[in-house]
Amino acid sequence: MSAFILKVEKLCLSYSGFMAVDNVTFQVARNTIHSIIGPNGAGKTSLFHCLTGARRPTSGYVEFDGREITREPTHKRVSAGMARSFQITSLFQNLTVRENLRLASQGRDGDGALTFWRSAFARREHIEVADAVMERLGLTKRADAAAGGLPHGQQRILELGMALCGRPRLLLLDEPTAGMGVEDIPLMTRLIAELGKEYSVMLIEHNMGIVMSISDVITVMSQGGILVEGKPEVIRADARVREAYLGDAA
Amino acid sequence: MLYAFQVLNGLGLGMIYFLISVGLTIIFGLLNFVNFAHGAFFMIGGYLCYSLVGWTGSFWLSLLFGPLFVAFAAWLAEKILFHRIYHLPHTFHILVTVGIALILQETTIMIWGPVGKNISVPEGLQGVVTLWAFAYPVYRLFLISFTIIIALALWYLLERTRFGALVRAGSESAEMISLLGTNIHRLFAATFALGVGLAGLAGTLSAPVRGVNPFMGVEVLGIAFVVVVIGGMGSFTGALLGGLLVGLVQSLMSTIWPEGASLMIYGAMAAVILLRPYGLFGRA
Amino acid sequence: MKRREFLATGLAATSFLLAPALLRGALAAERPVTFYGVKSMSGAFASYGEFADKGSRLAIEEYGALLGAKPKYAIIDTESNPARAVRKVQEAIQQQGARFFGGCTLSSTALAVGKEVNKAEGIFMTPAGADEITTTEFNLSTFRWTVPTYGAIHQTVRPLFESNPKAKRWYTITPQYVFGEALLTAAKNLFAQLGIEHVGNSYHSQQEQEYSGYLTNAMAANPDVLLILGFGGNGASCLRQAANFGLKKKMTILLAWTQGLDWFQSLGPELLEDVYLGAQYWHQVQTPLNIELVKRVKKVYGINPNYPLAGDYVITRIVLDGIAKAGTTDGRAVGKAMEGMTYEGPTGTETVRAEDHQVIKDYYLLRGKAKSAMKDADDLAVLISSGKSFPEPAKRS
Amino acid sequence: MLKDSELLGGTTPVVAIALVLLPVVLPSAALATEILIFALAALACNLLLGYGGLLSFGQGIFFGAGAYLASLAMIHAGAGFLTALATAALSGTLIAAVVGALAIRRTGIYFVMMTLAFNQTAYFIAYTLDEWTGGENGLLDVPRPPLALFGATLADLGSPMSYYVFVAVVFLLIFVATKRVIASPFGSTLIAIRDNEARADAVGYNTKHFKIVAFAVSGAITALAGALYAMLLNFAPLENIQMSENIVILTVIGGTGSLLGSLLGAGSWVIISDMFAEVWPRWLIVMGGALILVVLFLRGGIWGGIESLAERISSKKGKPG
Repeated sequence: MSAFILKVEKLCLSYSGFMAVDNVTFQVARNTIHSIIGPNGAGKTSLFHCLTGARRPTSGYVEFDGREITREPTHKRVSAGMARSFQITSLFQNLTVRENLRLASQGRDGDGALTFWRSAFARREHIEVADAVMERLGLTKRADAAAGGLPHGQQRILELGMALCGRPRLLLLDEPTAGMGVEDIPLMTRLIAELGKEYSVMLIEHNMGIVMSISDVITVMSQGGILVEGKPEVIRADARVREAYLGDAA
Repeated sequence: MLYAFQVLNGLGLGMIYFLISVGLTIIFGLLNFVNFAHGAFFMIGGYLCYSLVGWTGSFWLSLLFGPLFVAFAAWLAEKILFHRIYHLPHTFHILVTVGIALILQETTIMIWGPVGKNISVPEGLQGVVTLWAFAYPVYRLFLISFTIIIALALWYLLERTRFGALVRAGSESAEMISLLGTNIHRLFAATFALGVGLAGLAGTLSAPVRGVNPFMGVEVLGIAFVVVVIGGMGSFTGALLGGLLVGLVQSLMSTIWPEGASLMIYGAMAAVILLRPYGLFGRA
Repeated sequence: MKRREFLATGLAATSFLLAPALLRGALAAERPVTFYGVKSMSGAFASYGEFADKGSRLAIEEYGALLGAKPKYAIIDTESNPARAVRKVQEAIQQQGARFFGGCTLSSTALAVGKEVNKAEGIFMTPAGADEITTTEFNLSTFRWTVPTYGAIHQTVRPLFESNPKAKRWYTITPQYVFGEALLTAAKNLFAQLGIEHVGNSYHSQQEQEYSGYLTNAMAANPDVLLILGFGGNGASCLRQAANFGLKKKMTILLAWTQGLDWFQSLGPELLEDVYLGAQYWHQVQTPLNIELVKRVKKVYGINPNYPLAGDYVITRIVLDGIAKAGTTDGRAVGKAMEGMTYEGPTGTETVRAEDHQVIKDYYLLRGKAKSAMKDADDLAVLISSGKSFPEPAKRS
Repeated sequence: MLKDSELLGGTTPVVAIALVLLPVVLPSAALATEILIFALAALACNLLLGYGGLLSFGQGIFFGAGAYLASLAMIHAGAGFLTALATAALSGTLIAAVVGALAIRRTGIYFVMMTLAFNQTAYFIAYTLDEWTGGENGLLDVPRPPLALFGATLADLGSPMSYYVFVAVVFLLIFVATKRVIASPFGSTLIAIRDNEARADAVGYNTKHFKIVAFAVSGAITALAGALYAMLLNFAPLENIQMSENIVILTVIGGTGSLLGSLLGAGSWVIISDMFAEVWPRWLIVMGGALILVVLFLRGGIWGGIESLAERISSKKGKPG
């Protein structure tokens, strides 16, 4: 077994000539938190889309857990053990918190969930997973509330919970704290840090405080390509990063 | 020779189809509104033409006032009813406009009777132009030229005026619309009136070719949707090319395989959707 | 709810509702004769139903006592949809014990309603176009007033050709469905018999609105006569566009099957001038009953009778006459009484042929008049010829 | 969310009572039967629209196919009652799966237009194959054989009331079965897809497969309704295929996302149209107006209206004084 859960080689994605992702190569090590940062328009989200399967890369190679997945559709990546959260909260708004999590857990069954002659509750394990995740995220009290009715911070946490329900080996988190109130951020940070011990996490994040405090490795992107990669303290000290990113953030 | 003439005829027919469909595509483009009453407004245009010709004796006056009246009615309906339902899913647009179409159809029967009416080709445009062994009606030539003028005027309106810039901006992104502020309601109402007015205009212009009857709206709606979907919902150029394509297919098919003419039109639509997800010129 | 409770309630309700159904049947026989007009009052054939309803209503109103009571009239709206029509007819039969029906514009509706009425051993008379009614789908209950496609072709193509034997090249435009095919087959057979050269045919679908392509085909074949076999909206659009394309000047145009006056009114003299038109009925025909009918209709409705009105008027009358003759409301007995009945109808003396329940009556060839020659707004055509042509009755199976 | 125990509870007894009452309060069993058949078609449409978010204007294809194929099986192959129904359901499943698989390659209005294109194509095919379908004249002399199983006759369905009872039983069975489908892993996922397709994809579902199965199940039920209709009328008209728009209207008026709503929608539409058609030839104006009013004031359909009314009443009761 390779030490890396995810390998990306020479990945490119162009939108009618514009190189949104330009020749990107990096690896994510198992059981680490690997963050990707960069200024707006650096290509983080496009890269993320290529990894989740939402976009097909123009060229390049993606390997997940020793298997090439460059052109696999999203749902197959999920059954292989990849899970994602969305930058803009994407929940089943009209369904309850428990149902959101149960569905996320059931997603691992893939086409097994096409069963239409049995009750959805015949498979206890999905409910158990959902309940366990709810407990862990502190959402148990809101189990029967509609997801769309939760306060924003809880929605972000539920978003993360849905990714967890897939029992993934790699969690792809797209700005998990986006739009979160200041008071909710520490909880989220702690959660991600904990998750980093059990899973491999790839994090795209704007909030430098979080990135610097919990990341094992940071990759800085700029104009579609990789500017520099290293441990947080290396990144903090890098002049190019300061210029390209931290400079304007400060 | 027969085929050459069928191609010419098809192009002429295509222009008529463009005229029938362009209003539908404009409304969908800006308002993301699916108007199943489009055919009914077309029919009203035709009937107004019939009555106005009867009262004034002039086709030209009816050509001016008929569509204006339809546009005004549409503007009113937008203010009262349609603006309330833009934000709803398409299913509800369809339901409301099917309701409107039924009401218009039945009201037409009450006013004008269930039997269709004929509208004479206006003086001066009667007769035919002979080409080889074939004849082509002068009125259809007029219709085609008039449609070209309308198409150019619309192009100018949409591409070169502030109104057009707003409509295009609105069609491209919903966020842009919100940046436009308070004018948005007037813009929507104006666009709706424009699109429906064009349906009325098409109805008026087609009346001497097709006559009018209370049930013509359904067939017109079918053709209009095929044209607009082939061209790409919301695309002006698409409606033009879609119209021409449907006209050509229909005209050529009437020589090659007449029984299948209507099938081929829908076949063409399905094929275009499968090959090009958003029609020939549509955007995602 | 417990399952047992549910079953009990269900059973109770079922027995409860069976009682009124039995009562309904018992009461039916006591009422005066009710005639059910099955008319397309709404939907795509509304233009027909409105007049047909007027016709039936008039016939009922002027009818005296029938089996000791004045007959009644009830309307069933087919919604121009055969399925709904059949269901409503079933309902009338089950609920009101209805037995006597008349109407149906659409062939499909007429065929299916005829079957339904036959099951109840009632009587159904129709002016529908489908030849199957008196041939392959013949049944004891169904009667048909309309001249079949065979007669329509013979009474139009033949006189037109005989008056102008030089017009040897004929082109046909045919709606592609059962009825259009029947007209076309009849025309082809007659062409062969008369030595007419059939220079081509264009089929079109029944929903067609745009005929320029077919007319172009016709122009290319350069015929002497253009025979348009579509009727209703098909025929109107085809004729209008043929006139637009200048075909009236180039060739003689014949529409073998038209709906008559109301349809002519919708087209106007400009289009109809010099066009030959086949018709089942024409209000100017001078037969004793028709003169009377025109007067009555003018008085009651203020219009001249047209084909749907006259047709449904006469079918209503014949059925009532049949009941009177049979002296009973037993459908089979009434049917027997109607078979072979000869009466004065709007087209002259008409006979109900016993073998296939086809009424033997005149069919007309008319020619559109110029506006200047019209004496009144409805004087749209001149009668060219009339006569009876019928195929031999099909053997009853 | 439905639990197992609710299959026979919740709305099921309400439906059972309605089925018993329908022929009592309505003038004829034929009318009641027609309502149930349309309600079945609406229920199947609801599965797609209300639970899957798929607006299909192709339901008439399945309805028409069910009517034709059941009839042909009986006329030409001498099939019995249940065999004919099974033929219809099976062919409906297959046709709907194919139509669905092609149509769901697009979304939004383009999806709707695909279903419309298929509907027109089906109409054309039925119209052209007149040797089999009777074309414009419709397929006549459709029999209604007795209900038999392995050669043993269980019931003669000749009388309107006995046929109604059979259709009512079928309706109840399908109603309960559809409830199960909705509460199954498949159904819950379908609802999730309607709610947020990108999310459903992201948690691992191949959403296309779910939509195709939704079409197949919907097609089976719709075709069954078509077959029952043909046997009710002893007739399978071409117009069946043009039912699509009507089926959608019934569904939305009744209330999308509620199976009981489909029965309410079909019932009220058929009864109201019958009543008005009797007194006013321009009754379609009333129906047109009703459509507009439903969208403006009763977006959840009749069922939605009843629900919110019930909520209001219970919340009033809850308040003191």
